Amino acid sequence: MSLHPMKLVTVICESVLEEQVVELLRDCGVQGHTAFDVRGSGSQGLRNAEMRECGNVQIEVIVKPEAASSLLENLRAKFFEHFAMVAYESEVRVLRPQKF
Amino acid sequence: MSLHPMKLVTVICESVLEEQVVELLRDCGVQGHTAFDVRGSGSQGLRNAEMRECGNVQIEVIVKPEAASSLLENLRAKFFEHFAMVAYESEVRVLRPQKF
Amino acid sequence: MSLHPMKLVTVICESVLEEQVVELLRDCGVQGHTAFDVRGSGSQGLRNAEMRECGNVQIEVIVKPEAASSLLENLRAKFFEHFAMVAYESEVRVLRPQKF
Amino acid sequence: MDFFSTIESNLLSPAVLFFALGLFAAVTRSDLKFPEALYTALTLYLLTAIGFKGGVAVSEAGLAAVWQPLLAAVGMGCLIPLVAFPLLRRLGGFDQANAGAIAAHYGSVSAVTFIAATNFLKNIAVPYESFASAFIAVMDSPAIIMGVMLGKGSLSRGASRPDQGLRRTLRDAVLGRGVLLLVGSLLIGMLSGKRGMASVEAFFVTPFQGVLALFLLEMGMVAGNRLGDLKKVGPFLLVFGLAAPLVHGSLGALLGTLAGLSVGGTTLLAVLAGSSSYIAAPAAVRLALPDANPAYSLTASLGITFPFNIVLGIPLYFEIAKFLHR
Amino acid sequence: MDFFSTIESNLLSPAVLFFALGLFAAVTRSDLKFPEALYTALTLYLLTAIGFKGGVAVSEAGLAAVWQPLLAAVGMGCLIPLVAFPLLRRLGGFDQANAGAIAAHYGSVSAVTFIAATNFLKNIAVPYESFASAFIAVMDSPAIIMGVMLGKGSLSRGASRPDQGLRRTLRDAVLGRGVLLLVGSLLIGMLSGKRGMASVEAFFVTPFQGVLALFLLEMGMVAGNRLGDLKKVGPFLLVFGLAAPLVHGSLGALLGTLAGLSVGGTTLLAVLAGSSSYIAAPAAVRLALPDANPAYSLTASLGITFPFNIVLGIPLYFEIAKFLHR
Amino acid sequence: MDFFSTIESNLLSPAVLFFALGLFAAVTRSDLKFPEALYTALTLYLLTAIGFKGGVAVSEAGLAAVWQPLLAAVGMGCLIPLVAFPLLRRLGGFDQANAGAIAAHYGSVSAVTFIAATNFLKNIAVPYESFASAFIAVMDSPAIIMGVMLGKGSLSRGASRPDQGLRRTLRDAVLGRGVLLLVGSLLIGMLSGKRGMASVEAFFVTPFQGVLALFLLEMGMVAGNRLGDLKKVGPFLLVFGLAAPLVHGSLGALLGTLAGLSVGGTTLLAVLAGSSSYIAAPAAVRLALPDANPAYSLTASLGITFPFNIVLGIPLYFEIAKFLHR
Ligand SMILES: Nc1ncnc2c1ncn2[C@@H]1O[C@H](COP(=O)(O)O)[C@@H](O)[C@H]1O
Ligand SMILES: Nc1ncnc2c1ncn2[C@@H]1O[C@H](COP(=O)(O)O)[C@@H](O)[C@H]1O
Ligand SMILES: Nc1ncnc2c1ncn2[C@@H]1O[C@H](COP(=O)(O)O)[C@@H](O)[C@H]1O
Ligand code: NA
Ligand code: NA
Ligand code: NA
Repeated sequence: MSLHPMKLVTVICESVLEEQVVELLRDCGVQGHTAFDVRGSGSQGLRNAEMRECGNVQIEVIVKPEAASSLLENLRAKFFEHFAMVAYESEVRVLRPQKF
Repeated sequence: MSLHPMKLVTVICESVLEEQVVELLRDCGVQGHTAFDVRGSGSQGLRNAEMRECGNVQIEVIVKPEAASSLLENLRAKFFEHFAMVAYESEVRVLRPQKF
Repeated sequence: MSLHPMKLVTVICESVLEEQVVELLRDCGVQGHTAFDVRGSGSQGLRNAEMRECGNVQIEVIVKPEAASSLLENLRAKFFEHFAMVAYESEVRVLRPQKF
Repeated sequence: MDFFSTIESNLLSPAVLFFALGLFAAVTRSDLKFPEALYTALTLYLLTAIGFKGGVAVSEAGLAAVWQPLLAAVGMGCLIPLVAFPLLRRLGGFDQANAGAIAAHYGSVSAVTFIAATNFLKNIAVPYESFASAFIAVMDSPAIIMGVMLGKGSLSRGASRPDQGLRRTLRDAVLGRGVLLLVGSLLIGMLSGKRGMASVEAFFVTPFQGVLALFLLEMGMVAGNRLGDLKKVGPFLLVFGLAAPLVHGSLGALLGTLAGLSVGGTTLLAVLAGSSSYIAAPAAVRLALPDANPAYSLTASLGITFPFNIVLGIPLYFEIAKFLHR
Repeated sequence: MDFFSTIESNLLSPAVLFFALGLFAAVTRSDLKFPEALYTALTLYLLTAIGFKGGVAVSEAGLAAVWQPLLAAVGMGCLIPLVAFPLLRRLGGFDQANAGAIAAHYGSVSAVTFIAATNFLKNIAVPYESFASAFIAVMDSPAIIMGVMLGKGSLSRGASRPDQGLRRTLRDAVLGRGVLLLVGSLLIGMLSGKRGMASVEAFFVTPFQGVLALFLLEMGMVAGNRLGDLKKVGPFLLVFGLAAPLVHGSLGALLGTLAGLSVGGTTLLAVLAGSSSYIAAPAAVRLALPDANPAYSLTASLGITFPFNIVLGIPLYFEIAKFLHR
Repeated sequence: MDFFSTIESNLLSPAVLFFALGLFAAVTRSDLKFPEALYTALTLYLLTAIGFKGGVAVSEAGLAAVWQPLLAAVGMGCLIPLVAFPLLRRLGGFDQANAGAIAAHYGSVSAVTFIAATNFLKNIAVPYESFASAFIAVMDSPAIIMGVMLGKGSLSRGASRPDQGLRRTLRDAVLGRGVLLLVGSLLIGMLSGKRGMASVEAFFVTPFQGVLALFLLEMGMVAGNRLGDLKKVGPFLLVFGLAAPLVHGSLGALLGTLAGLSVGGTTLLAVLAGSSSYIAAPAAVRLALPDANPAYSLTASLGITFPFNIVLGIPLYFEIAKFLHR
């Protein structure tokens, strides 16, 4: 069995953005994603999950190493100015690289 | 204080598999795990969390570096053919290595 | 666009500790955090999310590389003796380093 | 009341209208969304309430009056997969696993469709055996076991090799949450009887119709989200999703009549036979027949058969029952 | 009953007291917390129930009796942002986006405040048009669209460049879950009428007051958690959060009187005009006007105007309505 | 009605039967599972409803009639940890922290056991003081504070060093969600009285028994999941979990009789004394006594004492109360 290096891009943003972020992922040619609701704090204050309108969501995507930085760049360009958002990449090693 | 390198193995799969994956982890000698419900999309289409029957779960386990690839191999052998599943490993550094 | 190396510190602990962990983060000068409810097993047995009193929470924080180990050390000193807790760090690369 | 006015009365019930609203929300991609916990809570409530009510009714009617129709219901649960499987294999061209999975879904029943049918009968003032909800509790397990065995070829090939997965299937079919809740609440209803009912009626009975309406809003969204998959599953499954309920429902009506049920009770058994599962079957079948693609069984169940039954099937089964009782 | 005893009766209602308990829990940082799924479930229930009840009432009263007050309500939804926007711009010094966002929130309505007001009227035995809850369903969309257009400058600058975001805003304003649930349930109520009501009354009507009380416990916590932001938003917004409801409410009372509503109905229209949204508006406005800081609109809505209306505003609007009807 | 028929009537109530179903589901490892949000929502509802009902009853009875039994209840809350602690230390061999933690749990009360007891009394037609649910609201805080101080040795060693953690404990004991909801709703009930009750009765009172039954299904599962830990905690805790409720319950019955309560009211105070907490105590104690192993206190509370009380304890306390009132 061999493992293949990939990038995991993680985005934490306001729940209202989930649909738009997923759309952007699709536009960037990403094949899948995983999302879950989180709560958190940051420069824009506390975001507890009580009201969905003010909630946070964490979105994780595995992409080919070369695709990660353009994806992050697109996220930055589209959302960073106006919205609470944190985005980062890290290294992972997957089975079945053809999936991603 | 010293940190010890370990592997974090992440599995994203259908909720109905959670019990079986956790069993397999135990059979592989893994000491603990963490799980949470997620939603996502992939080659098998959208899996929103609305109905538990069609939900997704993310399972994370910290294991000794040398144990990671055999664990992934076992997961692959048992589940990859039939089920929606994504699995990857990454490097982490823990306190208290004896725990894992 | 340039990415900046940071550390992601992950803490998995009993839900009753969330408030205290977040306080400690703030005392260590960390600017933000993300948290979500998880279930899991470990040396202290099964912790399913059914009763909030016995639940688990996962807390993730991005910090400057040099801050990670002192943060972990503080967590260890304050909680490890008495509470179910797992903590580890990993490498990530973020946009906008000034945020963290 | 003639056929069309019964259909109209069905279509204008809050339950069906909320279902339509859910469909609309899904199709227009509104941000309306039920949290998973609410879906689960509503399911829990509905299954518990149905089982309990059925149990109290059984304790009132006495087992003597009940065992025959109950046996007919169990028979239906076994029979339908046997009818559906060869059709799916030969006409539909499905492989063994997928045919077994779909057969298990259609042998199982939809509790929500059943309740919609009891509402329908109440609306048009047709009486029915109140122990009928006990049927729901006994049809799923045999159907799932039958469908899974067909899907695994255990029936045709005989038990040549010791099948380890079968034990798990049996467990899932009997202890899966759907069946456990229904059978458990049924027994609770039988044991605590009228006096038990008096204490919990205001929770399990009085607000029931309203809860169902809210749940159908959610089911409308779930079904609507499945509509996109209709193209993928192909024309055969679409036809099957409309024809199977009619065939199974007619069988159910026949058996119900033979078992001595009233027109109302016969309608309800037909509705159960014609309905297909999306609570008990999916989880059990997914684990037992991993090679079956859940998109087929769920899309047919939720995207075609469920709406069809809610909107048109129920009045049709009633007409069939009336015809057989003439 | 004089002014102070109506206030007292309002303050000692379970709903208002539970709101106070929630405030207390938030301020003392108790570990009391509603799961998000429960918040969403309660919202779903309340909106569906209000819409449905309003719809049944409309079907009873007949459209002829309803269209005029309904038009007045739509007018209010359009008018209030136009009144609030210049105030926020000039006196408050807010930039265009923030002024538009806040204006959209105040043009929209708070369903919970509305119900608290109907309770208040029931308590002091003042009758009102039962179709009044239909108003809620029609005020949010125009207000959100108006506020967003003001915030984007689409109104002043004309449609010089094709605005791609506007389509999304329109969709969010009309298909956002708040409006969809209200309008959808209203239509369901109208279509299924009295007979539909009979079947679901025990869920959507009878326990309603109690559910509201529980929800207000949660709203108290949400509002209490916002109190900390009060310092940040500055004194103008504090004054605005108290003065705007009075101005808008008086406008609403005037229009209601002109549209021929009774004292009770006029009070309710005034309450809607004076209330501000925290369900429909936030999500739609956040996406349409991303430069607006949600802290402003939500803190004013939830931290100032909502508590003010629940505690003092409602009896005040009633006095104004009485005065105008003299 | 003799002893065995009261036991039988208790065992065949829907609440106890649903508890048994939950136990069964856990033991057979069914996939039945309550979402955490539902558990929290049911807890919220039950605590709010109990507090509110108690408050209305207090406002009806007048403080004059209530203060004496209430004082007895507070006394019980302080007394039980003092009784249990030395037993746990000496006979059980527990260290200070664990003994204090368990003592705090047993001094605190189980609201659900209390309600099951009121059902039991209703079933066998024994009247009781309706303000009795006010007792629940006042026993937890003193018991938790007492248990924590014992567990920290603050009582024996005196306040030698300024204990920073104690402030937090006090806060948690008084503002923890369990106590806050109970006391808050009690006050709301007292303030809004009969008129408030009229408006929210259909939510907080009528469906209550049914909600409790559903909650006991969940509690059965939670208790069943704890059964596996029974082996680990050792035989002493098993004996303690059965004997302590009897000792504490008898004490409660004695004090209740002395405080002038009726047989019914005495039974209820005994039930509270004999019951142990799994809502208020765990969280507060976990933070205040981190060295205590929660497996001990929770397994004893949930796995032994709770089922024992639900099934056998309640009729026993009733017999004791009858005996003392002869
Ligand atoms: N340092 C951090 N570590 C982890 N998560 C963070 C951090 N800063 C912000 N976040 C998350 O990102 C969201 C938006 O951040 P912000 O834009 O800074 O308010 C917050 O609500 C948190 O959930
Ligand atoms: N590229 C990806 N990045 C992150 N998560 C993914 C990705 N692809 C699939 N997943 C997750 O894995 C699940 C199963 O994937 P699949 O088998 O491709 O349908 C999906 O529902 C997602 O939650
Ligand atoms: N090896 C592991 N991998 C992932 N999560 C773990 C692991 N061990 C423990 N945990 C998590 O940390 C929590 C506390 O662990 P423990 O203190 O070992 O009981 C558990 O409930 C799990 O959620
Ligand atoms: Na069927
Ligand atoms: Na308004
Ligand atoms: Na006690």
